[in-house]
Amino acid sequence: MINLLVCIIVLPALMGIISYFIQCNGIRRTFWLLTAILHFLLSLKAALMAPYLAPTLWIGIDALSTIFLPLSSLLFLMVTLYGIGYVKREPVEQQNDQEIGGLYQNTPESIFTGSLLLFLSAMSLAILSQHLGLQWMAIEATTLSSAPLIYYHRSKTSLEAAWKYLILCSVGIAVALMGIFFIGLALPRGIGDLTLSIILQHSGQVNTKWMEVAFILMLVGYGTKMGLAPLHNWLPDAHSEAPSPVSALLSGALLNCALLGILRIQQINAAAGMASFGQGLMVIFGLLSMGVAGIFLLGQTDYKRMLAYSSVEHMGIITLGFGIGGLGAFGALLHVINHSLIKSPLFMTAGNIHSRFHTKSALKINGLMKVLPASGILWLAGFFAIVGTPPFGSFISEFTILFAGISSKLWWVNGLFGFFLILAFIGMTGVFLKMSFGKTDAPPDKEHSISVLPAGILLLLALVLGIWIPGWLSNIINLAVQMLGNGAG
Amino acid sequence: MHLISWLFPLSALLLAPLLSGIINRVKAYFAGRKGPSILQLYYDLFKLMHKSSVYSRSTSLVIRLAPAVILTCLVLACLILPWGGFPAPVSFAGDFILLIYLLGLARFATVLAALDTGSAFEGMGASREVQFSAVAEPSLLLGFLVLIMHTGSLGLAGIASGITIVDWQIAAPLLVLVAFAWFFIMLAENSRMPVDDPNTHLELTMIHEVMVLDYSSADFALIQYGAALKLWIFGGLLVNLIIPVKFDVVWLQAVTFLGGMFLISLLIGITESITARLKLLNVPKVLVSAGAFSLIALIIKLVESYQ
Amino acid sequence: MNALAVLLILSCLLILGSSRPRVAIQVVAVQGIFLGLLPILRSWEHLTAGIWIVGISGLVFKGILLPWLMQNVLQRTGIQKETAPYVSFGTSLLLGIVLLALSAWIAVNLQLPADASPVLTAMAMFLVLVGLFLMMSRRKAIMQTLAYLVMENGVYALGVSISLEFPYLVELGILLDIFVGVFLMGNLLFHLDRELQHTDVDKMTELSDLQTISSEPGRDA
Amino acid sequence: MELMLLGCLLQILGGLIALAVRDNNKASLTANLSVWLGCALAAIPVISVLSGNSINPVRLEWSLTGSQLVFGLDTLSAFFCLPFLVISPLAAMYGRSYLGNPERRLGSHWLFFNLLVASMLLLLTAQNVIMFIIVWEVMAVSSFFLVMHDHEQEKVRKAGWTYLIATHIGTIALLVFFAILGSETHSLDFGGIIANRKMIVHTGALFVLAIFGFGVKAGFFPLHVWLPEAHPAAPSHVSALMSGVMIKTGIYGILRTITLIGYTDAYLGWALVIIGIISGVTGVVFALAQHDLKRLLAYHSVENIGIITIGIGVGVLGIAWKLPALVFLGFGGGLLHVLNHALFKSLLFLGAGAVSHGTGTLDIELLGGLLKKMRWTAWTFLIGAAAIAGLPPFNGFISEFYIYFAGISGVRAFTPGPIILAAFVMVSLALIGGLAVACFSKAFGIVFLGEARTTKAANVHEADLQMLTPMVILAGLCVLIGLAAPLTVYLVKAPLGTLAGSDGFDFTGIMHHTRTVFGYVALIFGILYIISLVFYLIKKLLPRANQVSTTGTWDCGYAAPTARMQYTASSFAQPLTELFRSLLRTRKTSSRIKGYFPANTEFHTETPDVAKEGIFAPIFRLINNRISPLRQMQHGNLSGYLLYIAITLIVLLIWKAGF
Repeated sequence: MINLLVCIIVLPALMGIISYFIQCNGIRRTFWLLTAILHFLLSLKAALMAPYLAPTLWIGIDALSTIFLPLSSLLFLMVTLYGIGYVKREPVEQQNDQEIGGLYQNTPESIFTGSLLLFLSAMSLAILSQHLGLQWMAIEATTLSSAPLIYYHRSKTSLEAAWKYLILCSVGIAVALMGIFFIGLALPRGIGDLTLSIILQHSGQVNTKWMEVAFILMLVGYGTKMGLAPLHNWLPDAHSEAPSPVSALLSGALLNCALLGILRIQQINAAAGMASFGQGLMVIFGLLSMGVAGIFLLGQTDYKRMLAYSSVEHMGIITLGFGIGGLGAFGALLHVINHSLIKSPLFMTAGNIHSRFHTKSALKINGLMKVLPASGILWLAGFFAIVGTPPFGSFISEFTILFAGISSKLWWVNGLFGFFLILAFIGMTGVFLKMSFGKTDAPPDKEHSISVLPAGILLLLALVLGIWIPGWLSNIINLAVQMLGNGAG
Repeated sequence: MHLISWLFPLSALLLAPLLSGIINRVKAYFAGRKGPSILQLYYDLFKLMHKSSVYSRSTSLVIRLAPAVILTCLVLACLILPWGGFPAPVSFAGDFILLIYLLGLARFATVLAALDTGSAFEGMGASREVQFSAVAEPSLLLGFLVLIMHTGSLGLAGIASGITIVDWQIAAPLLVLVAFAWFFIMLAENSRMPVDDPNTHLELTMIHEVMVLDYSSADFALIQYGAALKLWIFGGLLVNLIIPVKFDVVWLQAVTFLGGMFLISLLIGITESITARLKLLNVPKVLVSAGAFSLIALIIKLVESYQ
Repeated sequence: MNALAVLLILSCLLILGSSRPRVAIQVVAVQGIFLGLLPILRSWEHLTAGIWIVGISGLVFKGILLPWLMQNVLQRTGIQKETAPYVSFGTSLLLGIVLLALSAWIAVNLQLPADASPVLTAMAMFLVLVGLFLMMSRRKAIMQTLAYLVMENGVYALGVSISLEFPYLVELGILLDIFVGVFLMGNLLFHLDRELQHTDVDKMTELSDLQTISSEPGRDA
Repeated sequence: MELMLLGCLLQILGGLIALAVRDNNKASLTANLSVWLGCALAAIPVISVLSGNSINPVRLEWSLTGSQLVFGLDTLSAFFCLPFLVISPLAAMYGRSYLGNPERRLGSHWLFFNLLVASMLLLLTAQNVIMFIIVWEVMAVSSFFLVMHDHEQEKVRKAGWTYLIATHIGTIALLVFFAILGSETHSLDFGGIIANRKMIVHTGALFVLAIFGFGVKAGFFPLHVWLPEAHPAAPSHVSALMSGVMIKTGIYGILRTITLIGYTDAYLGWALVIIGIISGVTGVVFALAQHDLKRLLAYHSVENIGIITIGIGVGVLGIAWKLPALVFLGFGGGLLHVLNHALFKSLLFLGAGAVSHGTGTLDIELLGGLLKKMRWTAWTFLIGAAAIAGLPPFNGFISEFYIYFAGISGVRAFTPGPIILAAFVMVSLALIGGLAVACFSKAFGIVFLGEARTTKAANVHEADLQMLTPMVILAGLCVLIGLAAPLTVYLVKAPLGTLAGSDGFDFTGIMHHTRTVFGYVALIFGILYIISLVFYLIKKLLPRANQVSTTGTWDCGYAAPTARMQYTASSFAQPLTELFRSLLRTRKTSSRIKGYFPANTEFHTETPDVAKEGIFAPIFRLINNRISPLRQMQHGNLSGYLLYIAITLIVLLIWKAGF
């Protein structure tokens, strides 16, 4: 069955390369859509067969990947649906951006589509790889394939964002590579293999000190990519400058890949009996990220940046959940899903808003509910979802993390957790309410169903997750939590 | 016994207008005048009953209904008021709260009727009325609390019969404090000097009188009569407190009580003659002081019971 | 081998003290060649085909392809020299010495196993630190790319020094990643030059939250 | 029980249909019908529980909590259902006519309205922590959307913002509260929590969180800041529902907490009494200073919540001191006031709605003389005003009497605690009562009596039948409860079984006693109606009763009086607001008078909320000032960002790995 997994990785890569050379927009878009659908189906199949797929040398699907793979694939499919409409709307010729005050011209669609498919391939590889080196490679590949996507608009600011993204993530990833070397160092002599299963086999005999160094290096390295404060600085720039479908993917899928990198080493840590070392650091980074996000969410007026900071916040929540461990890890994995299901539609909706108003400043937007009724509803629903209002799934996951924290008697952590949630909430409320309501003279727009439907589907899923968590899902999450060690930090 | 207890409210209804007559005579005496007849208010009421009504164009049904409501409240309050050792026709635990709230309803009706005329003067009077009563009520209730603690009874009947000469011997300071507080509240609630001058002629300085400027004929009669009843009720409360002599014999008790009422009207007359009007701004302070008297009594009582 | 390490260290100092990107590219090329030789030299006694592949591919990528790429970018953009770095060249050199001492201390402190070379480790650490430092202290975007290369060289050297070998596929993948990364950086550099008429990193501060945050949160809701 | 859930489902369904229906009239009608029908269905189990039957809870398997989802009704929740079931249909009926048929579609409004009603009912039946919070938030969000109905006005948006943030902060406190509760008892079911309540360690922290979290919704001072913003902003029937009913869920939450955790000691009771007194007094004082009719009413909600809380505090103290009279009368008064306040506050808000519907303004100073044209609105409003001021012969007096009575009935225990309590309760209630009379004299007097101050007020029209019917029904209930006072002891007896059932109190004696007392009270009320009528009729029989002449109001001889010269609401309240000026901090703006014959001058007062201006705004400012320097972090310079990475790495390596 290895072929299935290889297909999942290779298919989009091949299609991506082909897409670079297809000149006809229609054919390429069909290609794109077909790939997305196929990839999603294959991922689903892989996920369903996951327990029966024995781990092979480098690629395999375990409980963690079973959670991440279909999620990313689903997001990609939805982004594809949305994105096809998006690129259709985007003009090819050079145009003037009043906000930045400069001319810009979009990247040719073929490069965009190609990079996007390569990006998908890299993400799939990052999720499926069972070898630390291979995973590193894949995560770096996600950076590389997404940099052109961020630079899609080819404006001054998007160039700046792409540059910062590339440099910071490359540095981070280099640090992570050092971390991988240290894992090799920590393993008993003569092993020299960084396949996950082999490391786990020998986890009893690792050198603790080097393992700690390795963990720190990898946490900082992948943490940069994941957007943990204070390493997150590329994130608001990149997410706000990227075209909306890309932002949706970056936030919903890419960050998860980096998170998976950290989880892998935490898995090793746990197997080596050092789970609490990693957890302590994760609690700190989690809170720090939430705090920093809160600082920038309060009073934020750029709605795309606000969404980006919200991603930082939620990555913080997730990291905190893993740091608490046990039930917290359960909540964190659940939150990974919820965050992806909510943040992506928000970015998509932000895209709709931006193409109607041509501004990123919330101060200049009023009465969304009237002007763009469908997007307005999605925007508000997404708001309530992202701040963890029941019955959206994010509430359940946040409550689980809080519950776990309180059960572990981490009073300070919980206090700060609550405080930061409030900070972020206050910050985001201002922007969302300002935009959604109010008086406006702009005439209402009829929206294309393709630009709102994908977001709607994702949000609906998030809503379902708040009311009903299917048994198989909680089983898989439980399995994944066991992989990360049961110890409550 | 049952029938007899109905006699007392009846006598209140009959004798209440007499109080203002006595007060006015005392004041006249102090001023070196002869003064009006003791029955003057009866004459006035009779005369008003036979006049035709004049209503302001601004008014509505409210001002026509108000006198009836006000008088009803006061009549009902009389039904609750005990006469020393004799319980009122209606007496139950916590009845003093109902008494106070009946007075409150009467005040509400008075104030609304005043506002019904749309006159700035009457509005001003109403405003003052609600201000003073809002401060006076807690003080009055604090006094009750002291008496409840002292007598261990939750109803007016128990309180009234519970205060005996012995109590005045052992707990005089407490009772004096409460009595003093109540006396002042009585003056305030009944628009007497030093809070309000019932004989003033300047609308700007009135409280109660300005609220009833627009009444005429029977309405005014009811209002005047109600005012007399209100004075009677407060007087009665005070008499129950300061005349500790309680008899089982009806006529002895009646005489004692009526004597007490006479005494109270003398006291009011004297007070009115020898004091000057307070600045309106100072009235709340004095009312709060009255509350403070009761509070001091309460604290003393608490400390005592703790020993 | 130790001599190689010393040469690498010296090359770093050269980059630290130089203001011209052209010189830096040449030095990086030399570094790449040395690094390609490193694994071959290190396992001279029992050389396998794998090590040959790793060494040669490293040499080709790091010593030839990447510098060529950078040279190309340099020519296309016509960047001349780093004029006013955040940290002056003299101070940079001085700091370089401090960093060297630091990396030596780290290498000693790591309590490496017997088969790892402390000198090589120290050198690798030094390369990484210098790379990081250069990135922070230089204004020209091209210098940052070069610094990134230096840093990657260091990481590579670290891998060699603690005798860690990846499977060839992964090894090649890593090299390819770096290559593509630098290619992209070069590409962006070109765009930078065209769009902004400069490649100064400190002028790229358009994106920050200093303007987008209103001083009174919520008042505008 | 199934009937109740069915009712709720029906309401939600009705809302959804209303959303889908294009025609406003049909949407309103659908929503109305579903609310009525749902409430009627729900009423069956509620009445059954209150009359002493117990109902089997509905248990559903639910994957989320790993446990069952339990919906049940005990006497406490059934009692709270009563006002919900009465007010919701009436508010819906009123709203149908109040909203009319504007250009915009009303579907979403009705969806949220029905959601609010259904979620409130579900909240009362939820016996699982997760379900409780979910419904709690649904309630908050749907009411938020209802508040935002007129979101084109900036005032409304601001109110919505305040409300959303306040309620969310409260929810977070509740999340922490339930998380602690759940983790210490290892159960997320109310039943399980009660069974394991001995394992609770942090009782104090739990109560603080509960009082904070539920207090935000209930509107305890100083957590009430959203109330005076949100209630005026919402359409009147929504204000009625929110103020009359929704804020009571906060009280329900606190009572539920008490039953979940079991009692602690007297501290909780004292805390509640003090909170109640503070809320009560500040609420009414702030109400006095308001010019906006609905804002004034909103502050009265704070006051009445205060009174309810005093009652509950007395009840808790009664349990702590083992005094059944205090328990019965305290809890009974609090609970009855919950019901009563729902009736008269909804009535008043509906009345205010009729005023704003008829005149287009709620500024008291611009109104006047409405009684002449809005006869029904005015008289029902008057009944509501008298009731809320606690005046006989209406229902407000009854519940306040309970609490007074509770206060004094502990006096005979001859220990200092009850006596101090009695003093607290009596003085505060008397003060609140006196001020409330003042406030409603002002509200009713200035709005409905005298002459119309503006053309707006002069051109007023009476509300239509659909708006009047709910008001008349509510007014009728206010009168009825006043007259049926002795029967209320049976009404409040039922929930006491849940609240204090396990403490082995015998309430027979005090119940009998209370019933007797209220028998007298009701008798007096009856007589009051009759004698008033008699007096009124007697006047008609007088010799010259039929000779009536009309003239102008006595004006002290002034030549040209106008309606503008009437006493204003501000002037009316001025002596009292002056008395409390240190609390109110009223802002006065006036233009200086120049010359000997000044022409136009103006004077304006505004009383902002002291909690908002004095507590929350400074906290906000402080936080913002503290963190704004930190925003320099995102300066845009890449070198700096790299430095962060390096520093993070170095710090971690030194700190954790011991380099």
